[in-house]
Amino acid sequence: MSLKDLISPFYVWQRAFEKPYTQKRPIEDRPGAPRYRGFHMNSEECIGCGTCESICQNHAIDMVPVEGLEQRAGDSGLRPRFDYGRCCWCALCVDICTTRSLHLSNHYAWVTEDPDAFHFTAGTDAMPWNQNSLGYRRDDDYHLLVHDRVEMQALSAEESVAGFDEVMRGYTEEEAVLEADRCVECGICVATCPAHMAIPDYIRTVRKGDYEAGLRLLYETNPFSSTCGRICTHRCETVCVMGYQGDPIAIRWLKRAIVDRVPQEKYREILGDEVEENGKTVGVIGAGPGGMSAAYYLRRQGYAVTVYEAQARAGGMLRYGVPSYRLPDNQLDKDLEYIRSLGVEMRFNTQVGRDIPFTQLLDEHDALFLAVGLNQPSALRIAGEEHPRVLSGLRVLDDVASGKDPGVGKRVAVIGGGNVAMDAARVSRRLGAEVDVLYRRRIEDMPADPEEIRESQAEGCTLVPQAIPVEIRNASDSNQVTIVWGEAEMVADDKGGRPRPVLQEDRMHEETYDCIIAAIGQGGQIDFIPAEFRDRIEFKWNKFVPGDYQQTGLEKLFVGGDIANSRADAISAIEDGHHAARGIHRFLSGALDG
Amino acid sequence: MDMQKYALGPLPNDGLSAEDRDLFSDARPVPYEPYPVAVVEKFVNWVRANSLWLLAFGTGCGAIELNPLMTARFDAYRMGVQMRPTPRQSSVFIIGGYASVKTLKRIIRSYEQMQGPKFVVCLGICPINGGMYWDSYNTLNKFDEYLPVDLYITGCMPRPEVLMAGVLELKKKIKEGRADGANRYIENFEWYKANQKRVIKDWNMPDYNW
Amino acid sequence: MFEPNPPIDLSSGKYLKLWQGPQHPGITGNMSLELITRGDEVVDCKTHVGYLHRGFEKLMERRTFIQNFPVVCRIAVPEPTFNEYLYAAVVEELTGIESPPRAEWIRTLNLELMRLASYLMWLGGIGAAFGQSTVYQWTVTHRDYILDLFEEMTGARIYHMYIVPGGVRGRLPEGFEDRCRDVLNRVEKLLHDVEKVLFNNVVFKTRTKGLGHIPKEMVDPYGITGPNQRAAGFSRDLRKDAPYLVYDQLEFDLITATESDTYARSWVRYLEMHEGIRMLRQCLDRMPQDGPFQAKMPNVLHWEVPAGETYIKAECTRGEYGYYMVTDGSEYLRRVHVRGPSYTHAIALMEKLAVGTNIADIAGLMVSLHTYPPEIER
Amino acid sequence: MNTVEEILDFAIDREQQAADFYSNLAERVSSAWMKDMLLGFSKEEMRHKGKLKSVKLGDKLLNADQHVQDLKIADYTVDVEPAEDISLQDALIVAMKREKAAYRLYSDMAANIDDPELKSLFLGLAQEEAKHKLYFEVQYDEQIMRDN
Repeated sequence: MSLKDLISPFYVWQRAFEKPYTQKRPIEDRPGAPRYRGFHMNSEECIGCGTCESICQNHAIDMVPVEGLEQRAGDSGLRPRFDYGRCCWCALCVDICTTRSLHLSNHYAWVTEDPDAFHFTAGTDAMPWNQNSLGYRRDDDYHLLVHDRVEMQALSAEESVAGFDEVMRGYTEEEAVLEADRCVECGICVATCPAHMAIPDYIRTVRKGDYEAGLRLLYETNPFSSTCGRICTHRCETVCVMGYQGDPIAIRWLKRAIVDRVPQEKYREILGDEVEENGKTVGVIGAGPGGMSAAYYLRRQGYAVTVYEAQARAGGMLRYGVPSYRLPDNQLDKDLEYIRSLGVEMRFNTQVGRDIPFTQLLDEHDALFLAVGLNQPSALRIAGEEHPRVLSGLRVLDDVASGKDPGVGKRVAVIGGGNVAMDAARVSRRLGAEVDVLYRRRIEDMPADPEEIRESQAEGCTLVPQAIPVEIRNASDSNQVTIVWGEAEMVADDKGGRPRPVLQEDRMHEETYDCIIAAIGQGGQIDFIPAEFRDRIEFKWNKFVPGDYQQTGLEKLFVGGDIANSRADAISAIEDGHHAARGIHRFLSGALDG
Repeated sequence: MDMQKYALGPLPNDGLSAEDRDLFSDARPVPYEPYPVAVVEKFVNWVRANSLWLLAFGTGCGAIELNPLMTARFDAYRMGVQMRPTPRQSSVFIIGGYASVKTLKRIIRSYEQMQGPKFVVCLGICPINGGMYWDSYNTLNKFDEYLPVDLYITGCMPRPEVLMAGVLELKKKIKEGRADGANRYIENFEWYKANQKRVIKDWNMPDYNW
Repeated sequence: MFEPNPPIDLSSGKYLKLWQGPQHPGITGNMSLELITRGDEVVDCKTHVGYLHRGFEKLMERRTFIQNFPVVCRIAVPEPTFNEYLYAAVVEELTGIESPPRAEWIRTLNLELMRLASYLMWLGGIGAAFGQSTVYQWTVTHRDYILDLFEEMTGARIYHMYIVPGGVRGRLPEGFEDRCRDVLNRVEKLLHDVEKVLFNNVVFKTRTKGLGHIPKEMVDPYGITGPNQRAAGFSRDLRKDAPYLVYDQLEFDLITATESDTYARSWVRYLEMHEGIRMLRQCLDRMPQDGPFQAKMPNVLHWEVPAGETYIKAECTRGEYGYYMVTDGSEYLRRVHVRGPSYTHAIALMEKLAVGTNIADIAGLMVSLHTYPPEIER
Repeated sequence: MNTVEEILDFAIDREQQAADFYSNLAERVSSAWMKDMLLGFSKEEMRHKGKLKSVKLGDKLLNADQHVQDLKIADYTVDVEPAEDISLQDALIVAMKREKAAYRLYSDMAANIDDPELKSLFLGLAQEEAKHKLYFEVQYDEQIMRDN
């Protein structure tokens, strides 16, 4: 023991003269740091995907329905409800939030005597910290999800325009797994898919490499998987939650990834081909996606199904309207072959009304499903349209599909902005023509799929927006045709419809082409339905208005596809067919009121 | 008050061996009765609220924030709070987060040894609804099934500031005469005991630790 | 040394059995010691744990890899960051993900800050255990200043949940370096004061010198690591011997002592705090200011870690801290084992060291081993 | 036609004629869905008639200088004959053109009259017809030119 050891401790007194450590008013003076992980807040961007719920290891988050939310596409109507008897403020929910709507405030004080009081729905319940502007947010450079899509190998524009080879080459197995891995399995897409396919589930099978299970899942809701894996309008991807901060999951390509890996020969083995006949017969009018989908699900339930098709081959618009660089024939056949292999009887070249009367079908079958589609191109109805060099887009595609040369010439004007117009333009490019696409509205108003527009531009089609054709004239060369078109100004629609183009008569143009392809839209044809049934069937404009389960007022008649819905795409037709098959089954087993 | 209810006879002390049984009291606890004159009771409550002695028993990870709370920076002493080493001298039992089954036995023992008026404050999420360890086989999810809780402070960890807010809230509650957890315990004694014995398999202590 | 303590006949009436803890202010954390005493001398000691057992290793088997990262930090309450780092390192090792250099620097800064905070709390503990409560008041407050830094950097005071597999969760906030330097200066100044008040204190010296002597030959058989080991004359430190993160780029000295008693262990830790401050200053000066702080990650929601097993260790405040993990290629780990130094120090070693000491010194002896009961039991 | 009464009666009569035109055509058409639609057009004209009747009883007519959007679709479509096998597209063209003709008629009448009160009445009627034309033009835009 030294003297120093005795004296040294008294040094403690020196600190007595320093500023005290004590916080005067700690609760008021010490708010949480700007990055503090305090209580939860949720902004309006939340779409209730529930990813926060699935990552929470404490089950502190429940997705609950909230009253009075604005109805939005891709919004589940659920919001996260927090249990502060569970939450550990790890903020994984914030990091994973697909819309970045969820974040934390820097508020941290909540004291009460009731253990059941620590529950609230973030964003909709009034909480004292809702106005806090500080608190934890996900850093921009920090990700728990993969935001960039795995791009698919594709032909270059030069390669693709040189022929009718399929442009998109499909994912390799590795690419498919990587892309499938991005899915958060929220299921928002399922509600938006017209066929309500089990999207997260089949994506999971891709991730696991279990393509057979994937195929079985696909066929639960969609017997055109190979087709839809290529040309589906993929409404699912427009609402995909991964699209809020990056690219949506390539759901369509992942579907294709499954079917591309299952050879045709294995379909019957994987999906089964057992059918237990139930002795009832159903007629299907139209062998397009709607009709064949109904035929598939009816056949599965044991009905004897006969399909009546006016054309020589099945597939409808998929065969005659979609060019083979988007959907090769053999892929469509893959889908159709399996359906036919279950014992569906096909009557080709049989147009109802011409070759066989409608009433006969009605008598012969226990129920009928009608899905004849829209195959009548709308006329331009402007002066001079009867010119022989004015072709319809559907006819051009039909010719190409049947191996004929539509004879479009070297310089082509396509009128329209839908998928048919894009197909006609791209087909014409492949036939060696220079193509101008005249469209009445702006490019962003085009109803064609965005990638169709993008690819047609890449392939060298010139898009001329806001161009309204007003007259067609003879050109000096009789093999040519001249079109007069005027520029358009867009005016807003007061009633909330899409903006309308208005012709500017002082800005007219004249141009001569080898041919003009009109693809402004199409209508249907159901004149074969005798007048006596008309009053029992409901129509709006030129479409059927079906009731529950696609049933019409004529009890035995079920309708679907483009002629009965406003969406006019393959996947909607497929769902109509599936839905009608369920309806017919209920009807014929007495469960559906007539 | 209906004393009939508490005249159920001596505690059975089933868990003790025959020779040990003589060593422990088998008396039942009796609820606290407020002073008949309201003003007096109010005054007494005011006194109680301003002298809260915490039992120094770090039952779970919540104890980590009690160190700053009781030291210079946050200095809860100025609010009339101080740590005591033994339950006999303490009036506030802080359940610092999760309570495991083994600790629960000691918690019950310590709580019952505390002299009234006594209060229980739960820190953190675990005693509220299981929190981080909601699926653990060894921790309790809802603590109020085992002991009466007067106040909950959520957070993981709750900051010392919230603990201070909790102390203020507890004081308020005591002054208003609403902090009646101890009475709740005695009034629902059989229910609490049944719950406690459900999880504590080796019950080898008296039914009430006087 | 390896024989069990001699049996004691309690019925002889010469001995008294005393339970220290779990409810006892002199006990670190929630554990208890069963002491047999003769007079005020401890003749036998048994340690009892299990009061804080939550079954972490089992809980982790039920959670996905990302969900485990908030769980692990709660294993060692006063020192969560080492768990975060080790868990991240184990997962990175098994998946082959490499965290970017900037993240490595931030992690090192984080770990060293944690070490400093943990030591400050311990310094308060050793002071309080020997009656120097003023030191406790000072150090806990200064630890709080470090917690302020953590709050600013990570968003939380205690459970930071900041070191995530693949990197860290965010960049350092604006002006953090300056505030950090300021706190380091304050801590350094405090340490000099503590040296005068505690380490030169005749009471402290008298009571701690010779208390709880760990013979050199006991170190390896008992698995003693960290400062306890270095105080016994071994110059072993994983930061030097098997460098991880950026420790091979930092300059620091290994602190050793030979006396191996409570005072030596305290003094080693005291000097290590100075080394820590030195390392922290280097981190602040040399840390890269840009670049990514997170590796490219897969979708963590269904993150499958390839089958494998690995053991990764790091030098935590108390010694070697290790994670052993086995994976089977699924979204869940197959088995994890957390090896904490408190286990060996607080159970077997304590039972040996307590024999022959005074009851009053038991608390100080325990603190001098620097153990955390939540880490013993997990 | 020199009084407000007379003019309104004339207009009411014209709406009735239009309604009759559509319902007659509906009787003749063969297409299943055209019948429903033409009856719908007829009903629409009867609604217009009802509106004019209430104007006669004191309701306000459309303000003469209110702007009604002209999409100019009717201007450039060819004339079609209302035949038995009329299509939806042609039926809409017929309807647009009829409304356009009515609009012209009232506008011309307004141009040839000096009485400011009657002039504004004619202009108001013209605006009504312009609105009807817009309705059919919008339908044509939506139903027929979906892709254009």
